[in-house]
Amino acid sequence: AEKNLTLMLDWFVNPGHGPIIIAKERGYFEQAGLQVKIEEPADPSTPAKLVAAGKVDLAVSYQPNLTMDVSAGLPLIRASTLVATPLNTLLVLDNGKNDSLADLKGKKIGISISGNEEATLSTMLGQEGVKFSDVNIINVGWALSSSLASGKVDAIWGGFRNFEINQLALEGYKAKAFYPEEHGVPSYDELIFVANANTYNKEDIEAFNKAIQQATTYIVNHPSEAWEQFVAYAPDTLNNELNKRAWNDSLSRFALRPAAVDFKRYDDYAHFLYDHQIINTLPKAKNYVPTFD
Amino acid sequence: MAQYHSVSTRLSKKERITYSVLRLMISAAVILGLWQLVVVAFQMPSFILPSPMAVLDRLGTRYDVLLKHTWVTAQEILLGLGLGLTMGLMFALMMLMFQPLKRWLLPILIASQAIPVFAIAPVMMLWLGYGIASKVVIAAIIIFFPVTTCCYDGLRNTPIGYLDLAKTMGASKWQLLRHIQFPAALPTLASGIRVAVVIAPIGAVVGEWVGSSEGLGYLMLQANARMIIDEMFAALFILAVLSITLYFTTDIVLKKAIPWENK
Amino acid sequence: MAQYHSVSTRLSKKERITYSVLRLMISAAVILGLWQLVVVAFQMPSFILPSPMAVLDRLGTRYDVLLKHTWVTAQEILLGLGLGLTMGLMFALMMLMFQPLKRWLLPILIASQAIPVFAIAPVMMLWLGYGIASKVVIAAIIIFFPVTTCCYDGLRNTPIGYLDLAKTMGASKWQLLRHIQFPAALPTLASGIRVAVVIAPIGAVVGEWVGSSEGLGYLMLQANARMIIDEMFAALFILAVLSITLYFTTDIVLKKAIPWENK
Amino acid sequence: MCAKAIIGIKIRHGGLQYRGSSASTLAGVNMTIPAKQWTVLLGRSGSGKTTLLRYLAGLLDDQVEWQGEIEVSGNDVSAENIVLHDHIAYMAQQDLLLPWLNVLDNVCLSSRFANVAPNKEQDKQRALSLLEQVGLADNAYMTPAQLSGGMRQRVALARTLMQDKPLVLMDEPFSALDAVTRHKLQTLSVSLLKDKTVVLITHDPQEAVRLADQLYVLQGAPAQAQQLDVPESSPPRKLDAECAALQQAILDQLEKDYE
Amino acid sequence: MCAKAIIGIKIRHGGLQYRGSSASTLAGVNMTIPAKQWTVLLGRSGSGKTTLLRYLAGLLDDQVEWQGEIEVSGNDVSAENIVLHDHIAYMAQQDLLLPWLNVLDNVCLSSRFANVAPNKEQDKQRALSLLEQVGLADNAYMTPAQLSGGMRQRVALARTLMQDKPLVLMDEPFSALDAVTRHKLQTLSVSLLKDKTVVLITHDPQEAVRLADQLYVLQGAPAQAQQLDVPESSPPRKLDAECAALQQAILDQLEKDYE
Ligand SMILES: Nc1ncnc2c1ncn2[C@@H]1O[C@H](COP(=O)(O)OP(=O)(O)OP(=O)(O)O)[C@@H](O)[C@H]1O
Ligand SMILES: Nc1ncnc2c1ncn2[C@@H]1O[C@H](COP(=O)(O)OP(=O)(O)OP(=O)(O)O)[C@@H](O)[C@H]1O
Ligand SMILES: [Mg+2]
Ligand SMILES: [Mg+2]
Repeated sequence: AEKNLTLMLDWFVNPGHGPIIIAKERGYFEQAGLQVKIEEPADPSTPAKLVAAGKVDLAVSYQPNLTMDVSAGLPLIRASTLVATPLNTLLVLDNGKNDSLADLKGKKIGISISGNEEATLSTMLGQEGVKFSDVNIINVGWALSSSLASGKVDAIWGGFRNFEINQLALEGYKAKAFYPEEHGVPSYDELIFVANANTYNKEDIEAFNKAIQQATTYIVNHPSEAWEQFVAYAPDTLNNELNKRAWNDSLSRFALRPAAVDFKRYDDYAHFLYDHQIINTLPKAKNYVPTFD
Repeated sequence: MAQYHSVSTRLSKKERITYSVLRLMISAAVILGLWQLVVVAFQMPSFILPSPMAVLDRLGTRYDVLLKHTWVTAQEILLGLGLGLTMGLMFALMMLMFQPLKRWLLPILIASQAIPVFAIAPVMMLWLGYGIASKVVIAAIIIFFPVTTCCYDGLRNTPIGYLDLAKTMGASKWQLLRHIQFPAALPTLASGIRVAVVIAPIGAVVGEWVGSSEGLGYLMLQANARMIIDEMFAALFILAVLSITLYFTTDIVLKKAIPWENK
Repeated sequence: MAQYHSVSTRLSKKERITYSVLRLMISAAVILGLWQLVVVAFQMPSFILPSPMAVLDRLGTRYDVLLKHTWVTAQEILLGLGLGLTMGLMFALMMLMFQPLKRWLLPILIASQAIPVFAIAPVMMLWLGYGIASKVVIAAIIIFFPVTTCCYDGLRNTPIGYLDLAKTMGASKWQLLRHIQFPAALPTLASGIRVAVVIAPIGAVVGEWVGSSEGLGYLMLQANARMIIDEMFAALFILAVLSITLYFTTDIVLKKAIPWENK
Repeated sequence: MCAKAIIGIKIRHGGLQYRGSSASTLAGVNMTIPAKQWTVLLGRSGSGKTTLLRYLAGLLDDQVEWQGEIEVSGNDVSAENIVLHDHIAYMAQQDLLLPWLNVLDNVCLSSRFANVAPNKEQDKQRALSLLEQVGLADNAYMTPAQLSGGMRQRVALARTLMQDKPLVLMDEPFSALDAVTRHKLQTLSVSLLKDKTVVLITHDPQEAVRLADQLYVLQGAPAQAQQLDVPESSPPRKLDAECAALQQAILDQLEKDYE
Repeated sequence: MCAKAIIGIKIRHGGLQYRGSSASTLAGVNMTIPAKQWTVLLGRSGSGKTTLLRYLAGLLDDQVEWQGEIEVSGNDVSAENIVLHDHIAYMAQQDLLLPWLNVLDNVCLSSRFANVAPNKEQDKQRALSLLEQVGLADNAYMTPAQLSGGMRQRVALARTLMQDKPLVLMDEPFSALDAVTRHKLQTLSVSLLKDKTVVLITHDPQEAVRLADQLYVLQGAPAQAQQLDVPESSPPRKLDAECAALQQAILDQLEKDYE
């Protein structure tokens, strides 16, 4: 008998969700005995809440946010990893005006609020002697690329390296990226799956992880067939040049072993947040990062 | 001192319709022209404001996708209107029947208007899920305030003479409501419906933004995030056309249904 | 048949104010009670709908931060109201002065209402920057339609007798406008202002959501992202209180300024 | 059916006070409203004319305190047990035609509220013949908005006749009409209501003089009813010297009570 | 100042047609409006009374075609070159008091539109004395909403007097009032407007009989003016047999023109 699982993405379907879509399209979920229903929210903070409330079984979230959520008392655990590296970057236009982070002193940085930007940006800028209070932080919502391209801000934080860089390139702007993990921020998993700490079913998650791993393997082995199948999921919105480029840049980012656990990576990042007073209690990774096969 | 109709009302009906269609088309042309002018004059990059040509082009090439999503949104709007009107009418009836209730409910009404639907959307999602129900409810909530106030004002302000007359004819409370108060409230109700029809689409689109996998709002967000701004504007254009069509259709229907509206 | 006022109007003014403040407070208590009930009855997790107690607590501990952002949003609302009212009045005057213009402008007006501001808000940010200007403009646009229609209706429907009288007294077109048409339009204008005051805060907050670095909307986003939901609701609560206060203040001011409003 | 009932009323020491009001509106009112006659009530604005009429129509039962006696006499054996409210038709200054019904449906309005299921076809025939009597046979399927003020008030008259109640209460029914239309409608009403007991409120001394079998002026605060003599001739009267004199007398008397 | 000007008007073969209308409203109207007298216009609804008055007041210049002659005669040497519109005050059925001004400011309204800078203090004194003449000295600082219908129309009268124009055009100024108030206001108007040339429209034959120095009935389509004889006595007349007879005659004549 198949089990029904509801999976809520962090946002609308995009190439970062490749393994999920491929697992669904190629029937890996069914082979694992799962019937997975995919939902797409517009606000990335909703899915985790709904998992915590028991309304959906699994959700795509981010490692920093999981730590913040757990610290705030939400009953969540990490189930597996989707993308095992950071994707966030600090982007500037490659026009010679901002060649180093030090040049951003007194400038405007557009962000899409995710909760940990203060910690990350102050660390990155601090390495080059710029204080957080020396820059002007502006929430630009989802208009990251266009605010940068139109010159309304000098840098953007919150864009993904596989996505925004390509987007800007397509509009004819060359972007320069500063990677947080190269500027003093602990490395972390950008996209992870979370489940409810009290009600999660170990077998289901293991089956799910297996399907995701199969899909990732397929994608890595057959990138262009996988692209065709990915696009077939929602041709109305997925089939375009931007997604194609983003797809290619995502290939190397998918976690090859979704279930693999690295407590230290979680504890280091939690410390980082705690030190910057983003969270008031320090959760222990072993309490919210259970191991699955 | 009677106010006499202007010459235009003495035109035949057919002529009048032709004229207003013509006028609508010319207005549209003027708007498009201005838009193109802005694009050219300010050298707008296409990710800020695409040219109308690009948008029309998009409408042509993607009409099948756009139509599919339009149909979804249209359903949400219509169901939302149905629900909102029913709720508003019932609420107004309650306030009418239990007079003292009114003073307590008014602040709730205003608060319901003051809290952005966006903010309570997660709660709504939790209760209603990601299907059509949540969009319908959001559209209904957004029109609830104007509909309720209009219904209530209409029902409450029945000319006292009508009530006296019907009472001396032996009408019961229920007959008064059905034969006198309700029909007498229709003109005021109609203005509530006109407002509702203009804002209900906003509710549906906001609902789609909060979470959905189809509809014009979904399409717009998608297109926006992908910087395919001409597609976003195409969806926006359809939405505007949808709203305006809905408004004028409703207007015509209401005028036919309530011919005594403007004395 | 004259309609006689109910007993309540025969109370002294002071009593009436006391009563309505009392009623407001009881309503507030009822709303809070209902809220608590929902939380308990549906076992709402606190990260979706926190209990009123938690929110009030947050209000107490974070009042300084909240106040700072409230002040920003309040400024945006007030400036937006000012701009929107001015624009609406000018637009209405134009339609009045150049009658034929009206038929061309009406579709623009309805379209301006039909296009959700949300959708063009991001574009607006790119034009006007992320400062206060963009929020003011969004708030102004959102109130533009009701204000303009009310202004126009008011200016146009001056009783013809007033105009006749002033004309026989030798009034010029400009004097007619200033001494007759404008004051005669005030009551209708007032209902436009009442609506505007209720929806302007939504415009400001939407503007903040789309792009800003301060204000209640910004605070809400940030609290939401950090999962400090009680702070988000505290901001929401302040927003609702702000709207309601604005509404009742405006109502009182308008009643004082236009005592002849209700005959 | 009470079509054959004929009703007269005697009010003795009538007094009336609105609840929540500190002063009485009427006190010590003595009036005789004889069956099948026109009793006309005059009085300055606010003297309580409408109040008295609405009380008789049962529209004020929950808003006022009433003192005194109302004696209903009729040709019916059970006259004493009659519930007055059930035998009344009401006509006001406004025609009160419902704009969403056509003329015929407006005339038939009362059958919608009847306790017994109405005989539609029969009602319709009767309504049409009444419309013919008021001279509007051709307008039965028009909406009220298409009629002039005088025509509308004639429809209201037909509606009142349709109710076929022995007692007709009229609150300034002609005062919104111009002089000529008013004059014609007065004549018409007298002829069509000749079998009814009519109580008519008016502000117009000339109207009172033309139509009254009995003439009362409500005066003072709280108001009392004072009876005036009317010419011998039977209404509707032509204007002659006697009428003119009475009219002038009424004007002079009323002016005293004014401001 | 034209306070001392006295104006009479003769209309010869006057004809009038609304632009865009297919039929004339007035045709072949001959009327004499003598200086310092009351000329009363009667006629069925829609016969064109208001149209004629508004034309004389210059309110229809861009909406109608006028044919015929209007001769203005005055005591002034330059009477022929007079622009009629500048010498007119207008009173309508509604009192037209502006609700946002108090009584005194309403009376002084015309000075807001004056070409010369008004002398505020002097205007105020004059307005107050006029208010005293109409019996409202105590109400100068009230708002119109606080006054009764009769009081409001008296304020309108004071406002008209304040304009101090030789020709006063009145369109049913008393018809919204009850009979007694109307009677009192007629008397008051006659005494206060004794130096003015007055054109009065009315629907009420009794009013016409009481006030007319000249009596015209507009009749037919397009309407013509027909003159009727009035009693010898000077207005305001007491109601007597002669008046009653004339009134009945007018009613009979007007009824012919009705429906
Ligand atoms: N519901 C009410 N509550 C308290 N007082 C009332 C009420 N209705 C009427 N009155 C008072 O009763 C008095 C008589 O009013 P009513 O309407 O009967 O006068 P009327 O003679 O019909 O006047 P009009 O000639 O203006 O129609 C007035 O002083 C009025 O203020
Ligand atoms: N602006 C207009 N355009 C066309 N026809 C008009 C206009 N104004 C009035 N009329 C017509 O002119 C005729 C005379 O109207 P007017 O208002 O002068 O009548 P009246 O004698 O004053 O009627 P009442 O007694 O009802 O006041 C009417 O048939 C009316 O329809
Ligand atoms: Mg009355
Ligand atoms: Mg007229």
